[in-house]
Amino acid sequence: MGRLSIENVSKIYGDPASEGAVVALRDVSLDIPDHAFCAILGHSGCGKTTLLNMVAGFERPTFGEVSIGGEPVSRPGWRNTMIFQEYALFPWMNVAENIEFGLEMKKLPQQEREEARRTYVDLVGLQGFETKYPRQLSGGMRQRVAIARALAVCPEVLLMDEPFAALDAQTRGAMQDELVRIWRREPKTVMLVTHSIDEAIKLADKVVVLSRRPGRVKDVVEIGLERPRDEDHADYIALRRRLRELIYDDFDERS
Amino acid sequence: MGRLSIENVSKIYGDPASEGAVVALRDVSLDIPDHAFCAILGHSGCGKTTLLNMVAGFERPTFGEVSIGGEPVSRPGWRNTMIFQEYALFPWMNVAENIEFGLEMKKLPQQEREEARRTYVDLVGLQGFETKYPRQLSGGMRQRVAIARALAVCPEVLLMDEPFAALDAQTRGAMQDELVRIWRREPKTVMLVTHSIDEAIKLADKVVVLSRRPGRVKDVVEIGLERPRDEDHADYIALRRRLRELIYDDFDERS
Amino acid sequence: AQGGGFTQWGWPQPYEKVSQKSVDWLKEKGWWPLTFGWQGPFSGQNTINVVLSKTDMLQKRGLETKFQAFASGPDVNEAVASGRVQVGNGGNFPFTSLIDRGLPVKALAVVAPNLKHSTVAPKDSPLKSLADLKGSNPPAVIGIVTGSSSEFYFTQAAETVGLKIGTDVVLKNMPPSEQITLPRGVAAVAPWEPTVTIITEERKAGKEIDTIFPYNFYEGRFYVRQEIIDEAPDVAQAISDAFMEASLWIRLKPDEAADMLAAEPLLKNYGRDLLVKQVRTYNNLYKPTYSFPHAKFWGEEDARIAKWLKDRNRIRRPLTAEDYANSFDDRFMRKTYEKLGWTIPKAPPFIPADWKGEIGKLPYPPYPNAETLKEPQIWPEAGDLTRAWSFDGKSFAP
Amino acid sequence: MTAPDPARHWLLRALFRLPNLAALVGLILLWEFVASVWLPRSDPYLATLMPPPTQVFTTAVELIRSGELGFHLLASLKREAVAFLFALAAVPLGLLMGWFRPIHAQLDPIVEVLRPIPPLAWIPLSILWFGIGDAQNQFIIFLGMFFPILINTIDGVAKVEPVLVRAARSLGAGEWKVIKRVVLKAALPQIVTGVRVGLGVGWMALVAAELVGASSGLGFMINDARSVLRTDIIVVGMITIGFVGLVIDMLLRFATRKLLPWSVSNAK
Amino acid sequence: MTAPDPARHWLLRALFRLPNLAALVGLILLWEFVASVWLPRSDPYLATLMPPPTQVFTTAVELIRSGELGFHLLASLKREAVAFLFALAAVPLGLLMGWFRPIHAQLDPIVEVLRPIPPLAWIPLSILWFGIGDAQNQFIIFLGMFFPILINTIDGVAKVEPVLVRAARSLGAGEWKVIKRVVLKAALPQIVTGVRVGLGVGWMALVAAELVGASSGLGFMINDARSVLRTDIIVVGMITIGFVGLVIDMLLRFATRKLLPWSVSNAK
Ligand SMILES: Nc1ncnc2c1ncn2[C@@H]1O[C@H](COP(=O)(O)OP(=O)(O)OP(=O)(O)O)[C@@H](O)[C@H]1O
Ligand SMILES: Nc1ncnc2c1ncn2[C@@H]1O[C@H](COP(=O)(O)OP(=O)(O)OP(=O)(O)O)[C@@H](O)[C@H]1O
Ligand SMILES: [Mg+2]
Ligand SMILES: [Mg+2]
Repeated sequence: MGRLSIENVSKIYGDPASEGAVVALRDVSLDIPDHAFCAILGHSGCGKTTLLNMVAGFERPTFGEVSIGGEPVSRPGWRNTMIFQEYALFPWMNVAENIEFGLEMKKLPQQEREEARRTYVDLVGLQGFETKYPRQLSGGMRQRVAIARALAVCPEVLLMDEPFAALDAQTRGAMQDELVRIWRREPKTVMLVTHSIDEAIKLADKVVVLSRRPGRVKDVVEIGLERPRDEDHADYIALRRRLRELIYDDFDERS
Repeated sequence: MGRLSIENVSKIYGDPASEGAVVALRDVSLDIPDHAFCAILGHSGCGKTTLLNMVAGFERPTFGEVSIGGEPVSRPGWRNTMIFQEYALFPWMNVAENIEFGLEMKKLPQQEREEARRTYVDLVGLQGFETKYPRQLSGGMRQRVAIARALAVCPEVLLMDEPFAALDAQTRGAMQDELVRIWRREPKTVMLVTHSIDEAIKLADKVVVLSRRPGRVKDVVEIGLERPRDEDHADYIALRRRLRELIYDDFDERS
Repeated sequence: AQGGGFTQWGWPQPYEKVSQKSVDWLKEKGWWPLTFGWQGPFSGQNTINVVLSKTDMLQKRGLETKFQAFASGPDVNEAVASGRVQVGNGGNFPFTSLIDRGLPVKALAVVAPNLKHSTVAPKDSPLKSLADLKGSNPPAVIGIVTGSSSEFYFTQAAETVGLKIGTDVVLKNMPPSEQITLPRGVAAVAPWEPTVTIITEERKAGKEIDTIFPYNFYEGRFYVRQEIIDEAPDVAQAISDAFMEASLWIRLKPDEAADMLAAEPLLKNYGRDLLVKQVRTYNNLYKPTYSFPHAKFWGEEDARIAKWLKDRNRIRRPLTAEDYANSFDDRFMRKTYEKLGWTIPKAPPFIPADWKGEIGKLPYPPYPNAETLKEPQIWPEAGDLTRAWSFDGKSFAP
Repeated sequence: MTAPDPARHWLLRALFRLPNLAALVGLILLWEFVASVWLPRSDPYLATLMPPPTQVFTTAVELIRSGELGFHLLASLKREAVAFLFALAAVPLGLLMGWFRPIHAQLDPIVEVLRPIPPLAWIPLSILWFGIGDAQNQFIIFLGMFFPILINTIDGVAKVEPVLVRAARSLGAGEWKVIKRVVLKAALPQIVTGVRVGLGVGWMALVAAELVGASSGLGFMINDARSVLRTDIIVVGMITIGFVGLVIDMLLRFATRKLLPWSVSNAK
Repeated sequence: MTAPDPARHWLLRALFRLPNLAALVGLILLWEFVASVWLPRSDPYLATLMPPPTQVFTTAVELIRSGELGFHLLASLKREAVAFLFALAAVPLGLLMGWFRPIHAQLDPIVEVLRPIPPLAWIPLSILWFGIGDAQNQFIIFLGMFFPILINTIDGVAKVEPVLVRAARSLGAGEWKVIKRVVLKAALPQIVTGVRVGLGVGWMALVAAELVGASSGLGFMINDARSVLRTDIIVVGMITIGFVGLVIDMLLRFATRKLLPWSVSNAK
């Protein structure tokens, strides 16, 4: 149902015929099975966000097709929902209202909405914070609200664009553990964009490495490690080295 | 000359006698020899920034004294200059003007100013970008300008508050290497605040770990490793484990 | 109107009511209540409006009315042009714009003829007369309302005295409210009443060095929209009748009239003495026939204004004495006088029988005016009445 | 505000020690001196044009006691209120213009040309359209209010964070829901700013608005006092307008803090 | 602006296809129809108050050809310019008020009370202070300009990023250098915003400013045309004011882009 397949997708910004056209992605194909956790690694500007945006339905591929569970993606919606780096919580809604927003859009009756909200507030451990506004929460707590809000609509595919980049190191670590815990309790097809090799190894089943622009799939590394993963384990260290090489391979520029 | 000594410093925000007083730091003593690179590690809110602000002269200790080269610190100035996480470049000045700002404040003659500017533009590798404005530069390049600007005034102590936190992972790595390279060519007493254990080990001679609020010195770990430091070296891994334990020791809260 | 006798103020009883047909027509037009527009800041010349608004003279004739005060002439003109006001009054200048723009209005009566306009200099000014301004260097600044009767007066006076506008004097636009302040930098201002009195007598800040009388016969006009005359002539007649009745009422009770003025929001800040004096001067000084619309006389005088305006490119077409004359409709006032039993006058009451002057030939020889006339003109005199008429309990025979 | 070290300069230190309204009180004393001592000496006529604060105060007390000031104030407030209700139409219009580019492209040129025209200049046309009386007065005030609200609404919509819109879409919201639940809400703080500016400008248009056909209101009171040189009444009117304007603004700020607790500009 | 999918609604699609000024042209045509066909039917004389665009155009051509419009426009622009030079005093004052808390505490109450008083209400007092003539006219315009510049400067200073000030201090800058090199510069974009608003308000104060003592200027032209019921001239004056106001604003925006290339609000 939540199987995500990306077939020969290319994305060109601007008029393909013109000089200024930017080829963001070229001929990307990926197949992510239902309930798999996939991380996308790549340099800045290689097209990670572009790829995610097409899966989320915000943009359309110039060539090729994205489909979820066999159905082509044509517009944004709850089936392929996205969690943003900036959390994108509605500042004028409290935690409960934020989480219920998607359910309201799905026209769920009041009672079901409240039940679902309670479930997901519990899941992310925000009991007691339901009536707080986003700006009254810490970065990590906001991220949890965003996750709960996205999960509450029961998406088939969950997309995340550098969800933890804005958090400090300790909080980030804690949130990564949290995400794994939640995902194991409620498995979804997940596509997570990150800049951090450690994050990718810690979280994903499958790490897709994109090349510099125009982005192509450089390699797909399967992470066979047991969860929770030990950073000091030899396999972990080996995987890290391998990914680092893949990434820095063509990293010549300094900034 | 650039020996930094912090003697029995405490910082209390608010009226010490009142209920709402916040004890940010308690009885901190540190002695950092001339030209040493010292990193400060600690949880969010433990008083790292407060400590740096007192060394920079932005705030005064409630008790105790901070002195540089034997002279007490009383106000901000070029002797104890600070590099900020947000870069704090002047957006209305181009790269050259930003770097020359401090020299102008020191009333250096035009010619010396230009020479110094050239030296430091070269040092941070920004040749050709002198006439660009900050917003035309990438994050990493901005950070370099900030470093050049600070170094150009020849400070006795260089302070940095999470200088790389706003950069993406790859750029951060590159900038860390860069900083070490620059520091070795132009040694200064450096005090760097970070949330990242890896960053601390990679850069510092000496890592000061602060306890949770009110911040006290929990331990000072000497990093005896050769530079450049290999992340996969056993000693490195051991140091990392040790620091992680020191830090997470009292890390119970989740966010 | 015979047999019913007269009210104490001399109006023949009983009142004549307007027809239902006319009322229906007014209602259909959306002109019910009938709206009167008048310029608030002027006092004496507006007494008739205020008295009409505060007594039931119009109601008794079957008209429901509303009185709307405006701060200045242009406001009234705009309201009349939009049809929001159907009966208006104002000076000859704003009225000229109505004629120029071809708006269908007809004057039924004249109000406040020879309203005083004066050149007022600060009290301690060395100026004694307009002629003293000759050779001023730099040119003396005179505050006037641009495009008003006072500008006309002043330019006429300057020409007569031999002052050159632009070299001897320059004219600066100033509303009356600012002229009162005799601001720094002006040699003199040229306001009209009551501002003249306010400056010279109330505030005692200035002195008159010249007046309008030798240069221009000023008049205000009381007018209605043409449609009323065409479709509901009895309404025009009722308005004309009520106008005269109010004028007589004021003649009888000037102090009560002043009290009514004082109760107007726009006038409440004026001193009572001033109001009484203005009422006496601009309603009670001349014979009540001052209001008769002498189309030819006023037409000729006002044609001078039109020429002056046209020379300054302020109106679009040249207006002739005839155009002005046509803007009067004296049929209603004639009927009003018939009801009263008054003789239709041949000339305005301030023109002496032996007056040697000629319209347009300046300066005009002396004639009775607010300055020279110490006592009200006697009314009625021999020949003024065609029938017996009674006023304030006294009966007069023709 | 990043205030400097207050101990640095003796002048600043002295200023710090001054009670809060010292300058205002000083100004009033100076005015009293000029108006009742200095001016009458140099030119007694001028004194009538600049009444001393004591006289203004006496006049104010009189006007308050007689109920006149209250009457005019109430009349003006009523006009403001009615005009404001109509001016609120700028909000939906601004939403449409901010959100739909083609509507913006069509209407913006019209708005841009109409906007700088002073309310005072609309008087003749407004008499034609609204006749004389309250509607015309209200229209002039309305003009002063409308454009600030419109411009700020458009701007507020333009500045809505795109990521919030995307988030809403990604949670399944349709076009209408996005506008109602996200765009309107996100633009609200700036709409409120527009309302504040608009009420201020509308309040300043009072004097122009009550120039024609009004016989009540603070603007009328000032215009009327002008015609008889009652400068003391004028000053009372000015201060009342100034003061009430200030109070309206403060109330609005307060209401915003209560009603939009989440707004960023309130957080600081 | 996050425009929605344009293909969604036929009305939007239609709007998209319209040429840019269609609405403006439509409005003018409607006006022509109302003024020369519809109004004359209901009352043949109403058109006096609402002249059709064709007549306005003829009048405009006449006024331009005779040089009158140019003369008045120039006079108004000159007044604006002089008033603006004086209003620039708001910049240093705003810097002081924004930077030094005690100065703010002292002066803010005065500013807050004076600010909402309409320029029109100042006419009597200004005549006392400046006599009649250009200085008085300029003062009224000045009042319109001064407060927006002041308020924006104070606000701009208050919003200077503290980290920039700290950076300057940490590089050895003293108080004066911090103000001159950092605070002023950082506040500049908002000061420019204040200047834009101020010029706009000042331009709108024209009609009020030229009510007294002026015998030239667009405001005078409008006031004067009222006294002879020349609504066509009034409309020409209104459109000229609107149009020139628009041009001034555009020039200023353009100049800002050139002169403050680093400004954030320009970056977008
Ligand atoms: N709307 C657009 N128009 C033109 N070019 C674009 C657009 N959006 C993105 N690009 C370009 O496409 C390329 C890929 O951008 P994208 O944002 O997907 O990169 P990314 O991998 O997410 O980078 P980062 O790690 O910095 O977020 C970049 O070169 C970018 O400049
Ligand atoms: N001006 C202030 N007034 C009152 N309390 C303050 C002030 N500045 C900091 N604090 C408090 O002092 C403590 C230390 O703050 P500080 O900013 O130094 O922490 P930090 O270690 O830099 O944290 P982080 O890692 O989040 O930057 C915190 O509890 C903070 O809330
Ligand atoms: Mg991205
Ligand atoms: Mg900190």
